[in-house]
Parts: sequence; C-alpha cells; structure tokens
Amino acid sequence: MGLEDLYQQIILDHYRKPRHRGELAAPSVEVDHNNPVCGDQLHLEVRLEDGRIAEVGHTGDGCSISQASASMMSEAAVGLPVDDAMELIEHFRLMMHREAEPDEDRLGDAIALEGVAKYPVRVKCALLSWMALKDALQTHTATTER
Amino acid sequence: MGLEDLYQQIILDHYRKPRHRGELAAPSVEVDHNNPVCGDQLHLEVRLEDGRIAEVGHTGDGCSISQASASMMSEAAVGLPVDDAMELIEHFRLMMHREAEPDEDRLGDAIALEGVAKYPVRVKCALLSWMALKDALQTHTATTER
Amino acid sequence: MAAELDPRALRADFPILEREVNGVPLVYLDSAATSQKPRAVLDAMERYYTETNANVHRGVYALAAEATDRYEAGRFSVARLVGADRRGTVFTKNASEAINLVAWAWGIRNLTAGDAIVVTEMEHHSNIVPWQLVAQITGARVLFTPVDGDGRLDLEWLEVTLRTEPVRMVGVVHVSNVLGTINPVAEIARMAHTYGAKVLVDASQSVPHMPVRFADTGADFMAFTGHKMLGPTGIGVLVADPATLDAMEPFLGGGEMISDVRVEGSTWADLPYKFEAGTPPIAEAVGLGAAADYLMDIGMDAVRAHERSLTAYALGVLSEIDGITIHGPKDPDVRGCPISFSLPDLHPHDIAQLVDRQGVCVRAGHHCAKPLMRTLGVGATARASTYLYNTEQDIDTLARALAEARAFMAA
Amino acid sequence: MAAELDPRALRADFPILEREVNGVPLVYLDSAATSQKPRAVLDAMERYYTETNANVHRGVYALAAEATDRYEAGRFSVARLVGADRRGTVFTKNASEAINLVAWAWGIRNLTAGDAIVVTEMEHHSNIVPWQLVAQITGARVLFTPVDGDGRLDLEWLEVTLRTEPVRMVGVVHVSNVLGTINPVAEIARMAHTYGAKVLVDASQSVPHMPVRFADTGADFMAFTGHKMLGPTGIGVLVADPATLDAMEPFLGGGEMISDVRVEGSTWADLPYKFEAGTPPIAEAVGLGAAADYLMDIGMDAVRAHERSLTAYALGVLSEIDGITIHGPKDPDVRGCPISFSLPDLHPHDIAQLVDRQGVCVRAGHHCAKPLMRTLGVGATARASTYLYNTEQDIDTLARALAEARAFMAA
Ligand SMILES: Cc1ncc(COP(=O)(O)O)c(C=O)c1O
Ligand SMILES: Cc1ncc(COP(=O)(O)O)c(C=O)c1O
Repeated sequence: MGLEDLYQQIILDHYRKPRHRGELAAPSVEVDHNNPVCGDQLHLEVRLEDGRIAEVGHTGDGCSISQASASMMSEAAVGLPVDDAMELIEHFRLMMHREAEPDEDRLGDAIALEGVAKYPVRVKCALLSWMALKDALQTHTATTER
Repeated sequence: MGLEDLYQQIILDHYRKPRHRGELAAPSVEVDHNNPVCGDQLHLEVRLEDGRIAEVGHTGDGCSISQASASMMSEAAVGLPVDDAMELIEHFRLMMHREAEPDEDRLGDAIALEGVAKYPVRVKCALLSWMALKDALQTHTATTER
Repeated sequence: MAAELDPRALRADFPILEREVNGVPLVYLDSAATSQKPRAVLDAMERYYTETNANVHRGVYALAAEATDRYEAGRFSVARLVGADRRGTVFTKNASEAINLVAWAWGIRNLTAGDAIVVTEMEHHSNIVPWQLVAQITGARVLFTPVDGDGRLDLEWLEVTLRTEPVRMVGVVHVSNVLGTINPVAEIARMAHTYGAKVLVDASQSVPHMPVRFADTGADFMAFTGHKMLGPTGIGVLVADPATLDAMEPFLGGGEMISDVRVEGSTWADLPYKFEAGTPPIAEAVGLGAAADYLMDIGMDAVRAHERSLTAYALGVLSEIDGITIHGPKDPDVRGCPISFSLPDLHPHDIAQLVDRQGVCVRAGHHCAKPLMRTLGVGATARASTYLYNTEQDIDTLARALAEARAFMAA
Repeated sequence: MAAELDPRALRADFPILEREVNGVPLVYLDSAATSQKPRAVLDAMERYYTETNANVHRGVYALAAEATDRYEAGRFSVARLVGADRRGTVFTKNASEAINLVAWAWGIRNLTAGDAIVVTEMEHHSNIVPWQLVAQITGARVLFTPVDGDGRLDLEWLEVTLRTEPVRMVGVVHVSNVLGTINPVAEIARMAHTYGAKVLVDASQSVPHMPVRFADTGADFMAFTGHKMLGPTGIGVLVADPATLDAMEPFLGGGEMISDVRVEGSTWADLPYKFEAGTPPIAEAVGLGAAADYLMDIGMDAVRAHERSLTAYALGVLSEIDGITIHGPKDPDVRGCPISFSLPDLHPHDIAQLVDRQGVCVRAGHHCAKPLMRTLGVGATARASTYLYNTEQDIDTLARALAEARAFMAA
C-alpha cells in the first residue's frame, strides 16, 4: 500500500488551499470539535436557510488529512438540504470504516479520502469535520424545535 | 539431589515415633503456631525450672518434616538453660538458610534436617517447632520479668 | 458433534512435556495451578517480538499499526471463545486483577456501611480478599455461602440471605479449583438479580476446560486468567456487558485509558480502553489469542468430553486407594477436573514431594482456599488436575507413585 | 571507567532490527514508547516456558521450585540494577499499575479532604490520572508544578506550595518522555521531605537509560516499566523501602499476597508478596531479569555515555532544519534522549506517516502528556527517541526523511 493513496494530489491540494476556510458573518450554529488523541482542533460554523446549508466556514489546526477533509466536506455540504447532508455524513462514515461503496456523485472530491480507511489511526482525522457538521446540524435542529 | 537426603531414616523414625509428644501436666508456658502456607499446626508446651527447660510437650498436625522436627527439637532442648536454647534455635535457623555449619554436638538428631535446606518450600516446615520454642521462651521471660 | 481429541497427538505441541524430571518423564498433573503452553502460543509471542514489537494505539508508523492489529486480534479471539463483546473484553494482568477491578472501581463507589457482599466458602482467595479490603474501607460486610458435605453450595442459605440482607454483590466461582464442583451460576445469577444484587463469576477454572458463553452464565462480570488456558503469564480477562462498564468509573489511571487529561480533571477513553491503563500486556494478548484459537480449533466440547472421561477414570482409580478421601462431587458430570484428596498416613506435602520422584507434579497445600480448608476440616490437601494433554496413563503413573510413596514412608 | 558501547555490535542481538519496512531497513526511533528486545530476553522466556513452567511459590515438586527460583532470580537482577532491597522490589504489570498501587493503597487511606497532591505539568498521564481518581474519592486536590520555557520545573513554585499548602505527596517524573529534561529529583525529595510530604519518582524513562540508584533519588517510591528497558510487556516495578511498604495496607487482594484468609478477615504475606496478588508475571520477570543482566553487562555508564553523545549529535543535526522547534533543554548533559520537535509546515501526524516510508519510526501525538502539550501551546509533537542500538546513521536517515517529507508535501 503506497502512501500515494493517503496523500493524493487532490488531498494535498485541499490541504494547501482549503476551501470555505474562515468564519461566517452570520452563522446559524457553531461547534468546536477536537480529536483528543492527536490534538487536531476544528471550529465549524454553518449558516442554514430554508432547511438547506447555505454557508460553511471552518478554522483550526490539524494534520493534512483533517484539514483537507474539512475543506472537502464543506464543498460537498454547501447547498444540501439538512436531511441529505445527514445521509451524506453517514455515507462518509461508512466509507471510512469500509462498510459502504463510495458514491462519487455525492462525495465529490471527498471520495479521495477513501484511502485513509487503510490507516486506522488516521480515520479519526478524516472524520473530525464530518462529525462536527453532524453535531452542528443536530444542535441547530434541537434548538429551533424547542 | 536424592529424596533420601530429605527423608533420612532418622527423620522418618522421629516422624513415626515422635519423642515428647503430648501435653504436660504443669506447663510454664504454651504457644500455638501454624504454618499458614501449608496448614501445619503445632501446640507447644514448655515447663521451665531454675532457668532451664525441664520438659517439652508438643501436639498438632503436619507433614513428616514438621513432625520429626518437633520431636528432634524437643530432644535437643530439654535440659538446656534458656540462653543456650535461644542460641541453639538461632543456630538451627542459620543451618536451614545454609548460613552456618551445623554443629552435631548441639543439634543431636536434628542435624539430619540439614538436607531440608535444599527444599525451600519445606524449610518453613522444619522451622515451625523451633520458632514456636523461641516464642514460648520469650513469652515466658516477658511474663515473669513483668 | 465435536470431534474427539487425541491427547497423545496434542502432546507433541507442548515442548515441556518432552522434558524429564529426576530422570523420568514429566507427568504434569497441576494444570489447575497453571497450564503448559503449546508451540503455537510461544511462536506467536516470539513472532510478535521479532517482527512487529511497538507500542500499541496511536502509533502512526506501520510497525505500530501492525502491533495494534495483532493486539486487537488477540482480544477478538478471546472474546469469541466466550461469546463476549470485544468492547466488554478487558485485558488485566490476571484473574485476581480482574476481580479487584470490580471490587475497587464498582465497590468503592457503590457500597455503603451495612451492605452485604456474598461470596462462598469455596472461593479462591482472589474472590474473597478484594471484597474484604473494599468492605474494610466502605463498612460493608462479606458473607460466605456454606458448602455442604458433597461439596455443593447451600442455595437455600443464599436465597434466605438475599431475601433478608442488603446484598449488593454475589461472587461465585464457576468451577472450584479444589473440589471440582461446577456451580449452577445461571441459577445463582437469576436469584441474585431478583433481589437486585450484581453477580461476578470467577471462571478461572471453567473457561479453560469447557464451553462457556458469557451470556449463559447470567453474570454481570466474569473473570478468568490466561496462564491456566494455555496462554502466557501476565494476562487475565474481565468480561462484562459494555453498558455495565460504561456506567462505571475507571479503576487504574494512566496512559491509554483517557480521552482527555486536563489540570481540572480527565475524561475517559471508549471501552475497553477505559479500563486498560498503561501499556497493556501486548505480547501476552497475542499469545492468549493464539491459545484461544488453539482451543477453538480443537473445540471446547471435545476438551470437556476428554476431561470428563479422564476425570471419571481418575475418580475410579483413586477411589480404590485404601483409606483415601476424595473431596468434592464424585459424579464426573457435575465436576471439572481438579481432584483433591487426603490419605490418612501421608501428609499432602509428603505426597507431593514423594511422587515428584516419579516425575509426577501434583500440588499440596490450601490451594488459595483457606476458608474451604476449614470447612473440610483439613489443613491442606493434595490435588491432581488434568488438561487436554493428559492421558489415562498419567493417572496410572500417579496411582503407582502414590503406592510407592506409601511404601517408602511405611518401610 | 566504563567500557565504550558499540551499537553496531549490539544491533546483532536484536532480531527485529534486521527487518525491513516498506522495502527499506527499519530505523527504530521510538524507544521512549517501547524498546526492542534482545535475543537474551526472548530466549530466557522461551526457556522458562519450555523447561520449567509451573506456578511459583508453595509448589513442592521440582518444576515449581525451579520456576520459583527463576522468578526470584529475575527480581534479584532488577533490584540489583537500581540498588534496591529485594523485599522492596514489587512486580506490577507496568509503571502505571505501580503508581496506581501507591495512589490507591496509600492515598485512599491517608488523604483527606483539602490535602494537596503535587505533580508536574510535564508528568505522563500515568502520574496524573491515578491521583485525580483518588483525589475525587478523598476530596484531595491535585496541583501542577509549572514548567518554564526551557522545559525545567519551577522549583520556587514548588517550595512556596510546600510551605503554604498541606501537601502530602509529590509525584515527579525523573526524565520527561517529551522534553527529555532530567529533573533534580534528589533536591525535590529533600524539599518535599522537609515539609513532610512523600515523594514518588516516575523513573520509566531514566532506569532504562542511565545509572539510577534508588537511594540516590531520595524518593519514597520509584516506578518503572519493563518494556522500555529491553524487557517484555506485562511487567513493571515499584521500588520502595521495605519499612514504607510494611506500613501500608495491600492494594490488590488475592492469592499469593496473604498469610491467612479467614471469614473474619485476612492477614498479609511478607514483602514483597503482600503487594503481588494473584499469579505474577512469571515469564515476564524472568525476561526482565535477563534484560537487567544484559544492561548491567554493558554497564549503565556506557549506555548513558552513548546516548548522551547520540543526543548531542541529534540535537545538532535537527537544529539545522529550517524552522524547526525543538522542545526541552538543548544541553545534552541535562537531558535524556527523547527529542520532541515541531515543524511549521508539517503536522506531526504527517511527519510520522511520511518518514515511515523511509522505514523511520517516530511517534506523533501528545505522548500521554496533554497538560504539557497545553503548556507548550501545541496539539501534538513529533518525537524521536534513541536507545543503545541506535547510531548516528539513524539520525542522518531521520534528517533525510524529514527533508523528503517536506519536499513531498510542498511539491
Ligand atoms: C514517563 C513515563 N511514565 C510512565 C509511563 C507509563 O508506562 P507504562 O505504559 O508501561 O505503564 C511512560 C510510558 O508510557 C512514561 O514515558
Ligand atoms: C478459581 C480460581 N480463581 C482465581 C484464580 C486466580 O488466578 P490468577 O492467579 O491468575 O489471578 C485461580 C488460580 O489461581 C483460581 O483457581
């Protein structure tokens, strides 16, 4: 298994030029997640409009995989209805545990992270931003329903 | 190393026909000792007269080594002044830890127990009655001095 | 239907059995104290150390990932052997630590003055002393279920005690290491649960020798030990439902078992790691996994069938010895393989010493069960115990050695 | 004057070092996590299992006596290595358990609400979390001695705290597994004792690498671990003065550690057995004894001299890397061999992953020292750590691999 799987050009590209990096002017919800095992930290902001993800912004520190993943996640998520986003998160999680065939149409560039599944210690890095998004969406739903 | 060392005829003889076995009519002091590791139990009674060991009686249960040792100890101790008995006990203890050349004149038949030193788990069996005697003598001294 | 087990073929897997003692072949009849190890177990550990030794978890490099894989594969095999969830399969250093884990982590925080902990008179010290220590600190009391003349637990006493005392925990040995008794743990667990008590089953003598499914025991906790089941020293196992463990605070603190450590306090790792502080017994887990695989390959049904028949044979041979007292049940269907016995004219220590001359290893002493020794009214017993590598010939050698020992002492 | 050590000759003793990773030779630079094992250690354990495996203590037969002898010989070697009394040399499962033993057995009974336990910001979690757990139960507080910018302890803070707080215990790491700092433990022990506090020294990273005499540390308790000093997993050591241990109640209860067990309560075995509940790590003690013998044959002065010079070399080579931050002291005389570093453009995880391609094993993460990571203001570091089998060439390979990793990520 070559490292090229893990560090594909597209991943390095997202790492070097992260999309949707930064803070939002008017986030609907924000969450902080970190991976206590490796010290990766992520601050995620989401703006929702009419049940859709209108905007995503992320800041923080982490390894190439966690940074690239946050960038790819943001790209894939923006524009999705909340329900679809939740489904996509679950699909990504299953892919990282090698329990689902990845669906490129939905994942976009994030399909490149498939190779991370072979490196169990790095899976948490890849999942960090996706789990943060899940938490953000659930938090938002819970707050607005109340 | 042959088992014959451990089970010399003289030891078996003391085991089968223990000397000084039984209780005394008028003990000066009595103690109970047991070896919790193997369940050996010993009740020891001593009668002292003019600073000498006048009589010894032992009862209890145990393996051949502990029984024979009690018999041999009794033989060696009867008639000794307390101080000499204490010295003899220490001499026996050192012999069991291979730290002294055994002195047959003082030990009598108990010199046959020298071979037990090669069997560390059995050393406690051989020492049981000697440690009981030490305790009995010290208890008696402590009580009468008070 | 389980294939039959051929002990003569299996013996070739155990290097030590080729050894001689005092010029005669080794006849090892002390597997209840510790078992011998097959080549497969020794080789698995040797391979671990020479191929992938690295500290587990969190290492990014390939060696560390391989080490972690092998460690977790060991856990997987052990969990499979007893039908446990791998999240509820915690590695400890031995069965004693597994029981202490429950006594301290659960007991210190859940027991209060006046509470009762019930154990049995036939428990191994490892399922008595931890409770006494924790009772001393919390003010709880330790009560002992009596054992009857046939070596069986007095379940009526237990029922009454559960009904009338604030019993919070019942600790019971699955198979007695002295009497061989197989206790009705599922029935005991049902009784205990009716009265809201938790149940810890000490399976140290059952898991190595018979099919044991954790769920079938009905227990909340089950402890066993690696070295008695063909595995290495230095490893034991605590099995529990993950939900039970989730509800508990950790026991030992240190590396591996944390999620985050802050000056203000710490949070815990997921199961089973929450209970595995410090560098775990990695090579030992690999070895124990290999032992579990070896046992599963043979089949625990076949192991039990072999030992049941060997125990029946041994009971027959030994009971013909003049004056012998065999402690515990006489029916091989309700007992495991430890056979304790007494002879009127030979102290257990002398028995063990004298049969050793014939290469026969049996244990003499209290077998870490002093309360039971008092119930039996003896200071010590001699104990012969078999495993899958023993044959009827080994029993015959023991019987012959006992006869010679007798003759020697009488001569 | 110690003979010099030739790492190239020693490497032949370590089978794993012949292994390749990803098609290139293994360059193992993670000995602070766990060391590799020489043939002598593996063979001692193999011989134990194939020649004399039996449960120790109390077995009358020859095999059990031999097993006991080898187990106790292991203890003797370990005690000799650190100048300890064998009665005060207790085998545990790892360093973490050794520290927990003190925290629980001593702490639960001696700490009361408001008492202070002082540790340091550079402690390994194993010397933090046990105290937090026991503090939680007793109402004591855990205070952290600050670490300054050069990776040294703030002894003034410690002095003030000892003077103004009811400090009962000071826990301090001898050599930091992250910074490499060698702490002045004897001075700290003197300070602590002046104010009536006990001292526990975590010697996990010192005993393997330099001469350590227990008496010279001034500590009441000293903990270290087998797997970092050429020994097997599954064994650690607690050293203390026998008088200190005599005054303590036991920790884990079970077989081996009792003198008598009665329904009404139990009494304890002599030292060190009082603290060794259950079947001990027998083969592991044999292996660790062989490791101690191996180290003493080479001489700990020679080990330290080799590692001091290798550390000096590594500090020189690494400090030339553009933008690197090396954490901890820069003077090789006051530090052990773990070297933690950060690069501005490469996350530690990426470093460890990328240099692994060159066969280089370094660790990335918090190294079980999260409070220290917060002090350093980093989430994680990369850490290279050497041992007696490493050479300057290994350091060169690391430097080359780091340069290539950089180039790869920048490409
Ligand atoms: C300084 C220090 N203390 C304690 C430990 C814990 O040792 P173990 O994991 O063997 O319990 C380690 C190693 O991980 C260490 O580096
Ligand atoms: C029934 C029983 N429980 C517990 C133990 C303790 O096992 P360990 O010594 O491995 O902790 C033993 C064996 O000694 C045993 O036979």
